[in-house]
Amino acid sequence: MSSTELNPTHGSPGRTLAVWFGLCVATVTTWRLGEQAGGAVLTALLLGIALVKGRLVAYEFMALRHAPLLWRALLSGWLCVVCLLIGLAYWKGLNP
Amino acid sequence: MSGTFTKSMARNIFYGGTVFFFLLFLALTFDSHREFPKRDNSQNLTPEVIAGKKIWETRNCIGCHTLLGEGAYFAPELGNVYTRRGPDFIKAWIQAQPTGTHGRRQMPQFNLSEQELDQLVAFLKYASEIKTGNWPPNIEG
Amino acid sequence: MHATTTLPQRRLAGDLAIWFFILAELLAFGVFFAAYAFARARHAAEFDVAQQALNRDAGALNTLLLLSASALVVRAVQGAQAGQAGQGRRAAPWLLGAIVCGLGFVGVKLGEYAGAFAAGVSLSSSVFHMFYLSLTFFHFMHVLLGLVILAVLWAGLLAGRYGPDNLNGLESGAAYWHMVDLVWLILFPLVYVIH
Amino acid sequence: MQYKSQAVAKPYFIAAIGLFVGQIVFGLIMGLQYVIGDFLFPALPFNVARMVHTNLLIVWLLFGFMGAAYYMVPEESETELFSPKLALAMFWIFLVAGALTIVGYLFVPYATLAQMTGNDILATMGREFLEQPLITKVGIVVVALAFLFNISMTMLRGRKTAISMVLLLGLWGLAIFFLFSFYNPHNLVKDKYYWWWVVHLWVEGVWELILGALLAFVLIKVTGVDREVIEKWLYVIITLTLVTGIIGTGHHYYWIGAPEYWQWWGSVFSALEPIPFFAMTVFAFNMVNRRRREHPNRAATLWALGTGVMSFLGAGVWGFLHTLAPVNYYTHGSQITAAHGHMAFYGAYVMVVLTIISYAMPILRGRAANSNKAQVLEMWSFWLMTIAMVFITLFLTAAGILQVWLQRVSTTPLGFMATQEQVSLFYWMREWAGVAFFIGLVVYIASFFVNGEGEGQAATR
Repeated sequence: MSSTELNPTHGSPGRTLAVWFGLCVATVTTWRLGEQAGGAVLTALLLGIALVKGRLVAYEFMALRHAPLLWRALLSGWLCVVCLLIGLAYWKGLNP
Repeated sequence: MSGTFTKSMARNIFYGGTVFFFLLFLALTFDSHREFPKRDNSQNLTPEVIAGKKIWETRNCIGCHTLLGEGAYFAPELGNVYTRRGPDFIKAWIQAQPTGTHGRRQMPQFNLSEQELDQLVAFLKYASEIKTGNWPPNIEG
Repeated sequence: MHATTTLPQRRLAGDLAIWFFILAELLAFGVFFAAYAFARARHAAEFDVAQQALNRDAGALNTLLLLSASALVVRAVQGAQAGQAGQGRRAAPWLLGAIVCGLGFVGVKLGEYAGAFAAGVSLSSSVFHMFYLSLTFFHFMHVLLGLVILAVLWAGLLAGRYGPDNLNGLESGAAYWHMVDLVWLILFPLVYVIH
Repeated sequence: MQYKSQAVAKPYFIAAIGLFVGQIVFGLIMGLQYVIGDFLFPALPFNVARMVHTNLLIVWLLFGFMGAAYYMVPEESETELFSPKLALAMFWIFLVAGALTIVGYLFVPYATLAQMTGNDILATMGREFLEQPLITKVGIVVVALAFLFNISMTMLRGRKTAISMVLLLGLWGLAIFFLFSFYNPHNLVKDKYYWWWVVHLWVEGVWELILGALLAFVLIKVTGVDREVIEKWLYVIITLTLVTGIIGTGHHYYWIGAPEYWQWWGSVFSALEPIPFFAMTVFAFNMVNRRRREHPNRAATLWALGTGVMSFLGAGVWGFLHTLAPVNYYTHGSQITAAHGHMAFYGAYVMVVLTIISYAMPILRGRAANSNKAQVLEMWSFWLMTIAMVFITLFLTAAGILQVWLQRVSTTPLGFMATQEQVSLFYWMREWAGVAFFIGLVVYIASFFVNGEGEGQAATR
């Protein structure tokens, strides 16, 4: 199976497996971190993990890695703005 | 922008998206119906109030006034007029119209009977007790 | 196939129309997420208490289910792209796997809802619960729609409709499903975890 | 004109313009009553004038939509209309019924009218925009059904294009949601909740499908851009419209006794409602820039572009200004609402009907386009009416901001009437802008009587 040559858009099964595994590890991490008491550092960490996970799904699963710049920017931009807004709101919650 | 862009896909998304969001709207409407009794003051929907609503409608009050903020913006908000003015003032006011003051906005004389006036006031009282999320911001409406 | 591994042609996988739809959905979710976050900032203590009552394990399990479904969808697309024209049906089992994972998500979520409703939680019980139910239910409906789409694609694969020369429908449906996954990846930490 | 039966559109368009004049006359009267309160009282109380003003608007837009459908559907379906006779019969029935209703409003006390027309059997009257007597409402349903039957049969017989499908869907939706006007529960909250299923789901739902279809049709004709291209963008835009607009109904549920979560749902989705309007503007300009031909009817192109811009401003921007619940808490039911209503209706629906009239009327009168002179006059009317409407909106917005400040935000709030006196300067300015609008309308009508022929061919070159 030389699907790498055949499938430039959707990557190889091996790569998909690796991405899936990484996402699962990140999810378990998020889940375990939820047991900790809250706080600015933890919130930033959790948002960071969500950002990385989101980017992985967008680039690898949605195949944006091979998409035109505009669409990569749109999706990355959405992720960044959403995470930034959430972070801002939580920071505001800490310092009312 | 590169990529495929087909009419059939755009059409399917239009129909699918419309059905999807309409179903969501129906689901929220269903939930609203379950919540209405807690907010809509329907326990006070007496025959008098119902008759008052009909008087409200058949005199086209909404053509000048607002009720809970909806209607024309020519005359004061009446959703909270019961709390603002009280029943006696409302009745006296309606009976005294039109004022005939030169240049002032005029309200027609509807020749309502004493009973009809009471019904209308009952309706306005009922409306004032609906839970509106604390709208209007103050008593002036 | 002109594309090579060294210099693949830049291409958006799926129909431009579905991408506009995805963008609109992402905007709606994004605004809702921000609304949640800013509402929480005003009622932080109340949110934290209510959040503790959520089943975080179920949320994590559902994340894993959605991620697995997404990976399986990717495998199905890869299979259809690699197969000879009309031989996409060999990729069908992957999609079936994704559907099973999606149904698992629905099952877990329904269990969560049953518990919440039994405890008397409703959209009007508190600001937090309004957001919890609104966001998860809005997403839940997307999962259901996504499952319908996956089922249609699965039938299409079985009928041999998709192959390297005809991927548009499959890729579009797949992109929609991944969007549902992507949104959950923000929703889960936001509503279940961060406090 | 490719099909003979398209000619039935002509009386519809003429009636639409005639009723439009009536609407504006009553608008001017009301504007004056805002500042000279007893003007024409008691002969014409404000509530009667307003009822005539808004009902005429709805009816003439419906005439415009129907005329547009009778013009477009045969051409799109590539077949004659199923029954031109039925179309003409419905025209006269609708016109006479509409005129009688207006006469009833003007010369019979409303309560008496209600009694005369069966309001005691089924009380539906006296609710904003739905003031029509029961028999008129039934008549509207009958006319709508006959019209939809005629149009649907025509489509079934011929080619089914995306544009005509979207148009038909919009028209069917219009008829179906109108049925909620017959539902008037005693419970005021439910009354208001479903009242919006007519009003909101019309103007921010199914009417926008009609708007999109009309605009797409005219754009295909005047730009020569591929139908395929225009139709798929049409689908994308109306998808965005309904995705945001259906749940966007929630922005009317904030303060009428509905559950409070509507403040969130309504705010989130209606915050996105400007997007489809923006897309429509971009779409219209894009198609005109990519045009493959120079259509001799430049006035129609101007109206089409104007629709894009003004609907975005009126419905999109002015809607967004007060759609978020925390803002709406203060602006609800103030002159801000009136400002938005005026520009949104003009920008979206008035202008799109004038677009299709501008495109179709010369053809119905036997020429591709009007003479240069007539077109110049028409374009003058475009600018006069549009700029006047911008000023009406700006003055009402100023009045609204001041009203909200004095009456609702201030720590020592003024009463309603005291506030009205404080803002009367803006009402005067609005009235003068209204006069300018009326002059624009007169110029518009004059453009139909300027020697339209003769130079018609010259303009093609």
